[in-house]
Amino acid sequence: MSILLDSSTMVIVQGITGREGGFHTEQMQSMGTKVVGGTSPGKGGTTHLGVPVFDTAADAVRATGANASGIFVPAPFAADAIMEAAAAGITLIVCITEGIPIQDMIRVKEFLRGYPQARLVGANCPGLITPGQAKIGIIPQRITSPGAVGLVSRSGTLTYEVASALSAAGLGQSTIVGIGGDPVLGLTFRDVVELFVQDPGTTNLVLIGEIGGSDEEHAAELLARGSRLKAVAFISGRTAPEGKRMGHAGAIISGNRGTAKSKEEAFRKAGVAVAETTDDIVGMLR
Amino acid sequence: MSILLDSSTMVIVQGITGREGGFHTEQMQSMGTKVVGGTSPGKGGTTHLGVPVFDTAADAVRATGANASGIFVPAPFAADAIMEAAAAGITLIVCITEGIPIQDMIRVKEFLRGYPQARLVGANCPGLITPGQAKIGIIPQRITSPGAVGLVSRSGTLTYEVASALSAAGLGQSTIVGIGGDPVLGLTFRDVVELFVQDPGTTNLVLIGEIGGSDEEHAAELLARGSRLKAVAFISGRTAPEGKRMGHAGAIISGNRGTAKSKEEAFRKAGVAVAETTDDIVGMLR
Amino acid sequence: MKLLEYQAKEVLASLGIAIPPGVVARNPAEAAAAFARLGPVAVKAQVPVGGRGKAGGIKLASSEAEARRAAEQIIGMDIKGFKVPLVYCEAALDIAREIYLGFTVDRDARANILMLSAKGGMEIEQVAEESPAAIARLYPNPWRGPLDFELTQLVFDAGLGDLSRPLVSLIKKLYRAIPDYDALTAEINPLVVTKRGEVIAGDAKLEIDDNAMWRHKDLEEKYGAVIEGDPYEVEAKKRGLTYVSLDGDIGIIGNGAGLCMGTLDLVQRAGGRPANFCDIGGGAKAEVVENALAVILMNPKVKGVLINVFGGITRGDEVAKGVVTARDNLKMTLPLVVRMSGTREEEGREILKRNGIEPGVSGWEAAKKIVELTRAGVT
Amino acid sequence: MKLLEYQAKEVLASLGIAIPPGVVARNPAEAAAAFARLGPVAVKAQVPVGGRGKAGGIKLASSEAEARRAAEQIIGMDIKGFKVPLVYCEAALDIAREIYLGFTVDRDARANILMLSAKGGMEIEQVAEESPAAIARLYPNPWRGPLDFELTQLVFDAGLGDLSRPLVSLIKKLYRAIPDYDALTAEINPLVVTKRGEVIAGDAKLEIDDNAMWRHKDLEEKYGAVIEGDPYEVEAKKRGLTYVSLDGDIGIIGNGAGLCMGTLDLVQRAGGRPANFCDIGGGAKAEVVENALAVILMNPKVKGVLINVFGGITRGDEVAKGVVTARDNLKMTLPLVVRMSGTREEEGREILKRNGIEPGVSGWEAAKKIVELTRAGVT
Repeated sequence: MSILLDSSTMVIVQGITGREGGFHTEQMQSMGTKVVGGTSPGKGGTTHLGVPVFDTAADAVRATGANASGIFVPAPFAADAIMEAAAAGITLIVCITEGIPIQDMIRVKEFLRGYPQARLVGANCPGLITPGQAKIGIIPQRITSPGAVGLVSRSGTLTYEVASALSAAGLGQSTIVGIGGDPVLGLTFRDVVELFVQDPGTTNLVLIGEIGGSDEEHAAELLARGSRLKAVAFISGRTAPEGKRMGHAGAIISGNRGTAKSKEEAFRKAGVAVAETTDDIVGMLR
Repeated sequence: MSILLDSSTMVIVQGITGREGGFHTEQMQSMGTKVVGGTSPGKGGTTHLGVPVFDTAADAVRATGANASGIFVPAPFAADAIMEAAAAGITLIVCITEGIPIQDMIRVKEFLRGYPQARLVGANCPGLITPGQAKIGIIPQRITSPGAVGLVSRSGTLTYEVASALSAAGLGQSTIVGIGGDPVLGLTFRDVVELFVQDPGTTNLVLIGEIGGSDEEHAAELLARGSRLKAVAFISGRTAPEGKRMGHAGAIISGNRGTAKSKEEAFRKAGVAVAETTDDIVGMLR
Repeated sequence: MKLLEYQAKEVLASLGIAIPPGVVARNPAEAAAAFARLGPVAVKAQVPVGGRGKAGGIKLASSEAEARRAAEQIIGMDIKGFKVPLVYCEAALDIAREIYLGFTVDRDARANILMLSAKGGMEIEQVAEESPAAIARLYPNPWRGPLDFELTQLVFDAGLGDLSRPLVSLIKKLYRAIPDYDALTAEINPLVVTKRGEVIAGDAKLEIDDNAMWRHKDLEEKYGAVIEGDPYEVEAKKRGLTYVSLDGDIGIIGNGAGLCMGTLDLVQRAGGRPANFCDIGGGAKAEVVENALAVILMNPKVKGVLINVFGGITRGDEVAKGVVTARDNLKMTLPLVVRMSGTREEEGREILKRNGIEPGVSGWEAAKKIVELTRAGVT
Repeated sequence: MKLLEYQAKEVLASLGIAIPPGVVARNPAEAAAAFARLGPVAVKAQVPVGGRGKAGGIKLASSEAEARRAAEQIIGMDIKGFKVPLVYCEAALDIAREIYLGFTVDRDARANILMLSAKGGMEIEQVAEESPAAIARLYPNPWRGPLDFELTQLVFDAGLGDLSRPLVSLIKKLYRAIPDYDALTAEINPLVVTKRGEVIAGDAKLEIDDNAMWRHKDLEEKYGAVIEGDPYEVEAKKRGLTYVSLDGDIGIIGNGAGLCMGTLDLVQRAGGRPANFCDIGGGAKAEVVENALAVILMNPKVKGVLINVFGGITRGDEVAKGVVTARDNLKMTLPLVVRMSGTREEEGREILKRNGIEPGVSGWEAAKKIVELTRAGVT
C-alpha cells in the first residue's frame, strides 16, 4: 500500500519537452509510472517520449483523464503552472522547480483554497515515489525498495541518504515524500503524516525535519494523540547559527518556535524517537 | 408574512451619523424597525438617535447581535462598507448609495462569494420594506400597507407609484423590494421572486422591470415552471432609444436580450400578465 | 466617459501596447503637416461613437493635398449627433491578420468578460451571431485579474496559439485599463498583426465609468473638454443632470430613471414624441427643476413640457412650489403639465392650478393632456 | 536582498510614504556638508542587520564637527560582519509617539502578516513576548491586498483609532512593497507621529526576495553593489553558490541544504567547528566543486575541508573525478575528506583513494576523520 501515488495514477508532465522535464519523464517511465501525456504550449498535437503533448494542462486532462502532474518548468512560470494544474482538475500536483518567489507561492496557496481536492507537493522538492509502483519527481528509484516504512522529509539529499540506508538494511518503503524546504509550500509534514497514519500499508515512519517554521511541531502534535506507527525523527540544522536577521517582524511572529531543540522536544513528547544522526535511524527503527 | 425582513430583524446603519443615514434611521425607527446600532469610525462609544455607535461593523455585530445593515455612506466608501458588513457576519445588507463605480461592485460580488449567507440588496436602490413591521432604506412607509402582494422592482419612483396605487386600492403588500437599477447589483429579480414564491404570506406578485440585462427573463423562466402566485409585470423603457453605444463588445455579449419586447414576451410565455402602464396594474391584479 | 480613438490609444500606449504612429490634426493645415511627417495616412474622424467609417468619417490620403482635403471634409461634420472636433492622421499598417480583442462588463454575469477572436475587423458582430464559437471568452477574477494560464488557454481556444506569447502579454497590459482606469469597455478591433509579425492596436475603444471619474481626474482634465456632443447634453452635464436628447417635441422631466422611462412610454403611447429623457433624481427642489426646464427650453423644437414626479420623502406641496418658482424664473410660456403623486398631492395640485399649471392625476392622463396641448399649439 | 535604511526609505518615498530629510555621506566631509544642509542630524551606520544602535553605529551630531567625527568613527566599522560602507545623516524628528508597523511572511500560516502596535520603538520584541495583545495582526488576502475595512479594524484594535485615516492610507502604501517589489519584510519601526501630527517613517527595513530579483533588476542595479558584507559570502554570491560564513576552521561542502546542515551537525558533534555552510545543489560538477573549494580556501582560518555528497542522479565515480580535478586545479594541500554515497559509490571511493583523498563511508565517520586530520595538522 502507499499514499498519494500508486501504479494506477495517471500522470502528466508540465514542461515535458524541456531538458529536465524530458530526462525525468524517462526516469519516471522506466520504473513503470503511468505517464499519459505532457504539456508544452505551442507543441500541442506532437508526441514526445511516446506520449502526446498538449498546449495546456486543461487540454491534457480532457484528453487523457490524468489526475496527477509533475511540474518541471522554470521558476518564473512555475506558480502559474501549479494554478493551471489545479484549475484543470489535477488532484496531485508535484512541483520540482526551485527558486519560485515566495510571494508567488503565497498567492498560489490562496488560489488553491478554491480547489480543495488539489494536493500540492513542493515546490522545490524532490517529489514522491511509491517504490515498485510509480514516482513523480526526481527521487532515484534505485535507492528505494518496496516495503512498509513511510518516509517524509524536508530535505532532498537527506531523503536519498536515509532511503538508501533503509533499502540497504532491508527496510522497504511504502511511499517517500519530499515536501521541500521552501518557507511557503504545499503539503506539510503534518498533512503527510496524517496520510501515513491512515495507510494500512505503512507500519513505520521516518521524519526528516529541519530548523525553521513549526511544521515538525504540528506533526508531533498529531502523533502525540497516539498512533500505531513506530516512528523515528531526525532534525537537521541543530548547530546552525541563527540567521543574520533584520527587523523585528520575524522574531515577533516566531518567538521560540522553529529551533531544532523545540522540534526534538515536541517529537520526544509525542513518543517519537529522535535520532542524533541519520546513521542512527535504521537501528532505531528495528 | 414577509421575505428577508420582519419586525425581529436587528438592524445597524452604516454611516448613521451622516445626514442621509441619520434622517432615514429616524424614518426606520418611526415605523418600528429594530435599529440596534450604527457605525461611524472614530465615534465608537457614543450614542446617536438613541442607539450605540461603533467604529466598525464587526464591533457593532459583536456588541448587538445585529443581522442586517443599511448602508448610507458616500459612493467612494460604499463598496468597502458592503464587504465590511459581510465579513462582520451580517446576512442582509441593503446598500442605498448611488454612484458606486461598477468595477468596485464587480469586486464586491466576487468577495461575497466567500460569504454565501450574506444577501445584498442594491446598491443604488430604495431598499426594502415589510409594511407594518420594518424597513431598511428609503421607501416611504406611508404609501405602503400590510397585505399579501409581493412587489419587486428595479426602479425607485415606479415602486412608490405602484405601492401607492396598491395601498389606495386596498391591496396591501407582504414585502416590497427595490433591487436597484445598476448594471452590477446584489439580489436579482429572480432571487427575489424565488423568495416570494416560497413565502406563504405572499399570494400575488408585481414585477417592475426595465430594459437592459436579462434579469427579468431569468425571473420569467422561474415563474414559467409554475407558481401559485398571481403575477403582473410591467417593463419601463419600451420606447427608449438604443443607447449610443460604442465598440462591439456589448453587442457581442447581449445580442437580442434586454429589450422591452424580449422581457414582455418572456413574461407572457411564463403566464404572467403584462401591464401596458403602471395604472393598469391594480386592475389586472384583482 | 467615452474616449476618442486617439485618446484611447494614448492610454493604451501608456500601458505598453504598441500603436501605429499618428498625429492629431485640428485643421487641414495640421493634417497636411501630418502627411509630411508620416507619409500615406488614414484621416479618421474622432467621435465617441461607432459607425464613422460608414458615415464617411475615414478617408485615406496618399498626398498632402488629399490629407488636407480629407480634414476639410471631416472636421465639423456631424456623426450621430457628434460634431467632429478633430481628426487623427495615422500611418497605414502593413496588415497580415486582424484579430478582435475586447474587455467589457457582462451585466448578466456581474463580471468583466474578455473576448478574443481570430476573426477581427468590422464584421465581428456578425461573427458573434453566426459562429459564436469563433469568439473565445474568459471571465477574469476581478481581484486576481486574468492569469497567464487562463490567457494561454484563451489564446489557443481562439486558434491563435502561434501568437500565444505576444498576445498573453498584450492582454495583460490591456486588462490594466480595468483596475487602473475603471474601464467599462476596453476594445482593440482590429488588433493588427503586421507582415513583419508585430502586434499593433489598429483601433481602440475605451469607456471609463462616469461614476469613477473622481479617481481619474487626470483623464477628465486631459480629455474631458475635447468631446463635443449634443449641445443640450453638454449643457445638462454641466448642470449635473441625467439627460439624453431624443428627437421629439415634448420635454420630459421625471424623478427616478424608471419613472422617467415610464413617462416616455406613456407619451409615446398617447401619440406624442418625447424630446428628451431627464431624470432629476430624488426630491424636486426648485433649483434642480429650474435647471432641467432651462436645458429643455434651449431646444427650439420643444412645444410643451411634462413633469412627472412622485413625492416619496418630499411633499407634494413643496414640489408644486418648486415647479411654479422655476417656471416663473424662466418666464416659461409653453404648455406645462405636472403630474405628481405621493404625500400631500392634493395640496400640491391646488397650488399648481392656482398658478395656471395643468395638474395631472395619473401619468397616463397627464401624458394625454400634454400631447393634446402641444397638438393644440400647432394648430 | 536586504536593503540599507536609506535605500529602503527611498523605496518607501517612491510609494508615497513620508520620510525625514536625509543625506547619504560616504566620508566625513560629506557628513559635515549634510549638517550644513540639515542642521542637527543623526549619523547612522548603513548595514543590513539590526542592533547597530547598541554597536555604536548611531550618533547624534549637533555641530558640523560632531557630524564629521561621527562619520569618521562609524564609516568602516564592523557591525556583525558588515563593514559600514557609508552613513545616512538624517534630520532629527520632533517625536510625539512611536508606532510599530511591519509586514512579513508568516511561514506557518503560509501568508503575509501585517502587525501594528501603539508600542513602537526598540522594545517591540519585548512587547510581543510580554503583551502580545498589544500587537494587532492581519493576514491580508494576497490577491486582494488589505481592504480598507480590515485596516480600519486593525487600527482601532491597536488603539490607534484617532489616526485611522492617515494610518489606513499609509499601510496601503507600504503594502505595495509586497506585490510591487516582492518584499519579504517591510517594516517601519518606529513609525513616528510628530508633535505637529505628521506620520513619518523613523526607520525602515526592506528585504526583497532573492528568488524574485529577476523581476526587480532596477533595484539590484541601483543598490546591489553598495552592501559590503562578509568577503567570502560576497565572493560566493558572485560564483552563484549558497554560502554562509561561520566562525570555525573546517570547510564544509554538501549537496542539498538538508545534507549540508546535517554535515555541520556531525562535525560539531565530532568536536570540530565548521567554517561555513556551502550547498552546491544537485549533481556535483567539477566546476561547481572547484568554485566552492576556491571560496572556502580564501579563508586563512580553514585547516581542512569535508565534502559530503549524495549521488542521486549523478554517479559516484563522476563526483570523485570532479573533486580530484577541482583539488588539482586549485593546488589544494590541506586535508580533504570526501564522503559520498549513492550510485557507484565504491568506484568513486577507489578513485579518491588513488588520488590521495580520504574517502568516508558514512557521514559520521567522515566528520570524525576531518576533525582528527585538522587537529593533527595543528599539533
